[in-house]
Amino acid sequence: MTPTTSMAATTQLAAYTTSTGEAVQFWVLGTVAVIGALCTVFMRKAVHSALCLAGTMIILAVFYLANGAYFLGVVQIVVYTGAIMMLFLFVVMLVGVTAADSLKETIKGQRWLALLCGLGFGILLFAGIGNASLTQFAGVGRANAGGNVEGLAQLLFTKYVFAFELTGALLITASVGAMVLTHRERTERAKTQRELAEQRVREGKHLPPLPAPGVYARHNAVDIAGLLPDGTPSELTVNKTLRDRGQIRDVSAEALNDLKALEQRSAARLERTRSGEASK
Amino acid sequence: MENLIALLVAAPLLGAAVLLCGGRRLDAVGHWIGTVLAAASFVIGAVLFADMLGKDAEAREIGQHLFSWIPVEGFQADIAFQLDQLSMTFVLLITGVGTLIHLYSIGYMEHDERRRRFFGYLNLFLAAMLLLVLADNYLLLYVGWEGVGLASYLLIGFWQHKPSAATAAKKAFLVNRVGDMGLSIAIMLMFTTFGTFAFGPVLESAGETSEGKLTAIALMLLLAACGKSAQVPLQSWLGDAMEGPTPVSALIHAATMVTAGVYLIVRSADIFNLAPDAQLVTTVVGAVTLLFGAIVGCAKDDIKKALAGSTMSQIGYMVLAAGLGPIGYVFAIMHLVTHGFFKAGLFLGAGSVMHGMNDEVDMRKYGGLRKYMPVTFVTFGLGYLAIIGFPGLSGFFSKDKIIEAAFAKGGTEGWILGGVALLGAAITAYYMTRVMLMTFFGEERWRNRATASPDQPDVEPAAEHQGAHAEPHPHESPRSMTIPMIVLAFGSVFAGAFFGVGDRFMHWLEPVTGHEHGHPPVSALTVTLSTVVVLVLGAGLAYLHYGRRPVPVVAPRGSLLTRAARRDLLQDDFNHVVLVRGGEHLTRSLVYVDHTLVDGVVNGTAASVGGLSGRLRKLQNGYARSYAVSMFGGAAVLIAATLLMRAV
Amino acid sequence: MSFPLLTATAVLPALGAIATAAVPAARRTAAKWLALLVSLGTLALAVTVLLRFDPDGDRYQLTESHAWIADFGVRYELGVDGIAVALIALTALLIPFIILAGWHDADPLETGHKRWRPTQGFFALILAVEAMVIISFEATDVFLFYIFFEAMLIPMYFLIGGFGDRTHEHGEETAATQRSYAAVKFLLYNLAGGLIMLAAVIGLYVVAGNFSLTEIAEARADGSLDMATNTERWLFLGFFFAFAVKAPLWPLHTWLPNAMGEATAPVAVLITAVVDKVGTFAMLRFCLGLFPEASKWATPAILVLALISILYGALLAVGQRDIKRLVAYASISHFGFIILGIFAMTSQGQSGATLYMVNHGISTAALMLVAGFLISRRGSRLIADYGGVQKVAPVLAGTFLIGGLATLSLPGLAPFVSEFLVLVGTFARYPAVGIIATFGIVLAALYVLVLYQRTMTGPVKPEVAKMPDLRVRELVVVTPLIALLLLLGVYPKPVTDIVNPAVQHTMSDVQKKDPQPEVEAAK
Amino acid sequence: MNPVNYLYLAALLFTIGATGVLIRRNAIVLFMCVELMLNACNLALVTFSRMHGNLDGQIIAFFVMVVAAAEVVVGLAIIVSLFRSRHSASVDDASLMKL
Repeated sequence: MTPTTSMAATTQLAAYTTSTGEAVQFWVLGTVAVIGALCTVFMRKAVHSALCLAGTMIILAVFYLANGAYFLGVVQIVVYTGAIMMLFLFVVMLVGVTAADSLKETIKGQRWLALLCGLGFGILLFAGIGNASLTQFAGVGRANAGGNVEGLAQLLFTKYVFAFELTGALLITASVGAMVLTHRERTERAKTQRELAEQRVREGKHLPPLPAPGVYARHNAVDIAGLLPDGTPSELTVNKTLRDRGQIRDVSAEALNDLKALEQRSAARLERTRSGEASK
Repeated sequence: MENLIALLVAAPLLGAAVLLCGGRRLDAVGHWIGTVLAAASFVIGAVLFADMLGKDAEAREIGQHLFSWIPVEGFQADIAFQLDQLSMTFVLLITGVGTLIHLYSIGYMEHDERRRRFFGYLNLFLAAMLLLVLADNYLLLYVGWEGVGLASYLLIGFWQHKPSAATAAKKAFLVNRVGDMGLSIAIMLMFTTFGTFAFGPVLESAGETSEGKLTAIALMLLLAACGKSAQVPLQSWLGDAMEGPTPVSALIHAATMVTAGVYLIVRSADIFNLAPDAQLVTTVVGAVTLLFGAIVGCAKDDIKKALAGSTMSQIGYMVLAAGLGPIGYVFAIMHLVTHGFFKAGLFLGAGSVMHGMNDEVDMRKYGGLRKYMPVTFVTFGLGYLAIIGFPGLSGFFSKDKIIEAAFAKGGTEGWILGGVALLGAAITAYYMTRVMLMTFFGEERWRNRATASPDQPDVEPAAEHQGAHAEPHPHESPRSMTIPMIVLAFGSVFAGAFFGVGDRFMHWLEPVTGHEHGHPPVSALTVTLSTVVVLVLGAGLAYLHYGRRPVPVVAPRGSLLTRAARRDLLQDDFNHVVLVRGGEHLTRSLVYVDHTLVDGVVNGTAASVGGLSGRLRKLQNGYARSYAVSMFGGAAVLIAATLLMRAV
Repeated sequence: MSFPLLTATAVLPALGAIATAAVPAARRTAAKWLALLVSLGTLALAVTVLLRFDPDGDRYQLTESHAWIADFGVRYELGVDGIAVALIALTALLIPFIILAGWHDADPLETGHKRWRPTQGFFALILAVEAMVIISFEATDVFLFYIFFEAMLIPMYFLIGGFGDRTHEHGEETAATQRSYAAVKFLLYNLAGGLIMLAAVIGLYVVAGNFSLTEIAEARADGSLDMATNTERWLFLGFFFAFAVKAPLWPLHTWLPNAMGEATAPVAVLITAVVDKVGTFAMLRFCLGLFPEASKWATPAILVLALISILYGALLAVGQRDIKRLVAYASISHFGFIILGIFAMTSQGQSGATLYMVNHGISTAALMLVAGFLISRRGSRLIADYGGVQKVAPVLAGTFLIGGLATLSLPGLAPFVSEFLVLVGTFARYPAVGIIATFGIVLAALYVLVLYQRTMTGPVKPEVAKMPDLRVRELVVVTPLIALLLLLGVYPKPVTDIVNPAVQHTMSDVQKKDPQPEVEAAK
Repeated sequence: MNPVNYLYLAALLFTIGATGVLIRRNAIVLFMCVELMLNACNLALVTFSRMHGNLDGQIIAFFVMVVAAAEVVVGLAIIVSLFRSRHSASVDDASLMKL
């Protein structure tokens, strides 16, 4: 939006009630935000939750802007939906996109307690806000007079400078901590191929290398277990990560069905040719 | 002169300290140190006595204040001595007899490897006893009182390897403690009544308080006296006390310590005089014990126990006399002194006999010893005559006076008491004659038999050197033993006459105790004559029983009374059943209560707490989410609370 | 400001404890000597306190006062009156003997499976206890007192739970379990008392606004601070409960027999002769000093409890089969006497009680330490395992007997003076109570003589036939104690002179006058 | 419209997020819900700043974001290592805290 309109918006915001435009915006986007939040909670797959959350955040960013917090609005979009949600998605990929955890509750009574608490909490909050005498709205117009970013900077580097520095330190520490947590120290050097072979011999199982995935040209995807001679699938042929995620597609039965269908078709064709000869 | 009084106590105390701390290096000379110091104490006593005789009757009381003992607000106890005629009498008796018995013990304990300690204990006893009679206030007297108790405990249990001795010692101390309780309560009463417990102030201002209080004090003092002087009902320890070496029996349980009760009563005369009820009780106690002891004495076959019974009954005489008030005090003390002589002599004689008979104490296994140990026989015989009150000997004078005084009490009680005293005289004559005959006359029942009798498994170490299990060879004791016996025999013959003729003793003691002549309903002569008659009767009866017919070596079953008397008239059985058994049950049940109830409550609490926490632990299921629920709920509650706050 | 003598007296052992603990494990003996020297130094300081103290001077002397926690008016306030001086002297006197008596108690076990016995720790803990006891005798600030009153439990806990007798009739494992049971019991009992007291301390602060004993007492005296009757009573009960557990008073006593039974003899002495004295001392200084009215209100009940303690403890002592537990129950009986004297509210009673604390410390030390030597020789605490000891070890038996006679308060020995004072003081105000208490002396004779007879006399048991007599070290421990018992028995004036004025102050705290004799006898 | 509605919205979102935290087992989703709660707070803060007419509220919100970022970084790292060790992202599997 252009500076002029923004200035106009600020002047408006100083008012006691808001413009109808903002009202409309609030009701529409607010609804969406709530729905997004609910989806975040109730989607079975983490990816979906993440996407819904991202949506909610973007809406919140808009609300920030509407409340005259331009800087925060931008930061919300850039940092949250940009950086943090991406981080989430990375992890989700790592842990498994399709890995859907069942919503079936294991702890006895947990869900009811949770809903009860949530309900009560919400009601209480609403009651609290209702009780609070929040008639007076100064509006951030005067505060933003020198520009919102400048105003924030003003405070940030004077009043809150220590807190600011501390958060900086916090961030550094956090990132270092994250590295420490995720970094795995390789204690011994990587085994050479010879050593691996000798180990296999010593262990005595899988003397040959693990079987390659896929037995039919149609199914050579990494997530399809190869079939053993008797037609049973061998999970060994699937990448370990996929196995851990439980993302294995079993096609053994499918293959047999294809075979059966093929035979039927050939049998039918023979039938037709035979009948054709007979009609001659 | 005053400063010598402390030395009187200090000498034997020093001896005790040296001998007990000195260690084995003193074993060689220990007994001499003890004897010399005892003698030194006697000499000092004699010097003081001479000095006292030099003054006129009223000025004879002297005192010495050493230092303030327990100075506390409103409570003043001093270490201070008072020496008047009464104390002096005791000092001479104690140190005199004491020295003799030290001398005797040198021979008697010759073969005991712990002789040094024995003399240490003897000196300790002397010191405590002197402290008792020299103290100028009741609290210090209490110290001496318990001190002699300790000494007698140590000496009774001297042969501690004999369980019987250890038990007897413990019993003596405990029974005495009961008496001591009386003494301490009496002292407390004095403190609350008079604000002090020094003899002077208390006795002077005795008249200013109510008779009830005085009676209470007097009865408490009497209780103490009963404990120390083995009067009914606290007499049971004296018989067992004979477990101690014989010199101990002679010194402590015949001559000196057991008479402390009499001293206490006479010393507190002013209180008793104002408490007639207490006096009556005292006389009754005396009379009862007098008969009790005499009866017990008749039945015992153990020579020392027989003598113990007689001691009991003689002290009964003294207490009776003391209970009679001013008409009796002097005679109580006089009998006490004479009794000190002849009873000590008798015990030493008995000891000498045992010494010669491999420590056999059963008179039924004696007999005809007079020609084997003549000196013992003569001295013992003189003591015998003295104690039965043979006219002219010391026992005669003192006992006769007491009987007179008893009659002089007047009224029916006068008659009763007098009668009891006479009866006692008769019984005394009976059992003493019995002892005499069984021991020194009749056929020699100790021939052709070993002495180690089953009821006396372990014999005194003093005898171990001579073949304890062979037939005994009765022999006269060494000179160190006979000399004291001879001296005491002299005392028991002449002391009475010396005191009695011209009422010398009475005039000597009067300033302290006061004296008034009683007026017996019958003439003194009648009393005397009847006394002589009853003693002849008693002695004659005994001669019929034990002189004419032979004495069986094994005691016959005897009549009910005899059997009861052998068992100290069932007093011990009573104690055993009521006190010992009851006490055991009480303590055992209390231990149980302490363990189950008192402790159980505590442990129960602990257990319940443990169980509760065990249940609560299940809330900690380890699921982060359920913790989160509680957090969330908590937050909700907080909000509710704040809202309510604002609402209110 | 002059040299802080009181602080020094408390700090020296504390530093000594640290130093002792720091001695390397190899230099065991060095640690022992260090601890001994420190305790002797403390004794020297305590004697200096004794000399610098002027009995007829102010009530609290050698005072030190520094702001500590200004917000709550907590001050570091020290000061001693006669009673405190006497008890400090007692503590400083006993500790060297305790250390010397326990010289080998913490050596590594050469028998059985090796259990690590931190010798240094043992002696360091003893010194730590000494420091805390001394400072709680000195503290005139309630909060300061409370802290050390509680902190004392920590080293005591380890002393009880960590170091038992070398040999135990039931073997090492049972011994360990019983020890830890006793230690935990001790800790829980005293913690419970302490927590209730903490509540009372806070309540006191809420009411009075500061913790200074002197200030509160003055404020109460001049009426500027008046508590509601109920408040005062509750606070009093809070304080008294803690002290009654420590003392210990029936029915809060059951921790003592376990603790004394399982701990080594020196530690048992430390418990009963030193640490428990803090309880009775605190009754005098805090209960009577801060809540005089409530004290008077509670007196009847407390007297009854004290009576029960006297007779009950004595009777149970008779019933014991274990030497140490017997001494423990005897101590319970004696603490009954002390409390009786304190709450009789007479000069004689309270002087007697204070004197009793000192004498009981010495006599119990003598008896218990000799008992410990005896036990260490035979390796059993059961009375039945002994017999005829006096034949083989006469000196041991003799000292044991003297200790026993002191315990039954034989005249001529120190405890008699105090016991009689207590009895007289009680009798003067409550004759019935006095008479009942007198039965205690008979029972005392009973349990002491029974113990002596069963252990020392009679035929010699084969197990004790080879028993050696007291060694030099043991004689060095016992002889001075016995000498002291005799000395104080004949000439207690030095102690009474110090104690009397302080007692008069306490009497004025509770505004009680001695009952006057009905007849003013001619002095 | 009264801007207070923003606060109601924030409260609603916060509650939803909290409930999510309680219901979901997947650590990642859990985290997302936490983020949702934080955002709700931010919204409230921004509204407050508008209410009071100064920027302090926004500053706080800013700090919240920073802290949230840090928290997410660490938290996700934890999740990853957790997944490595137990091949599952369920918080219930990490229940060794019991007893």
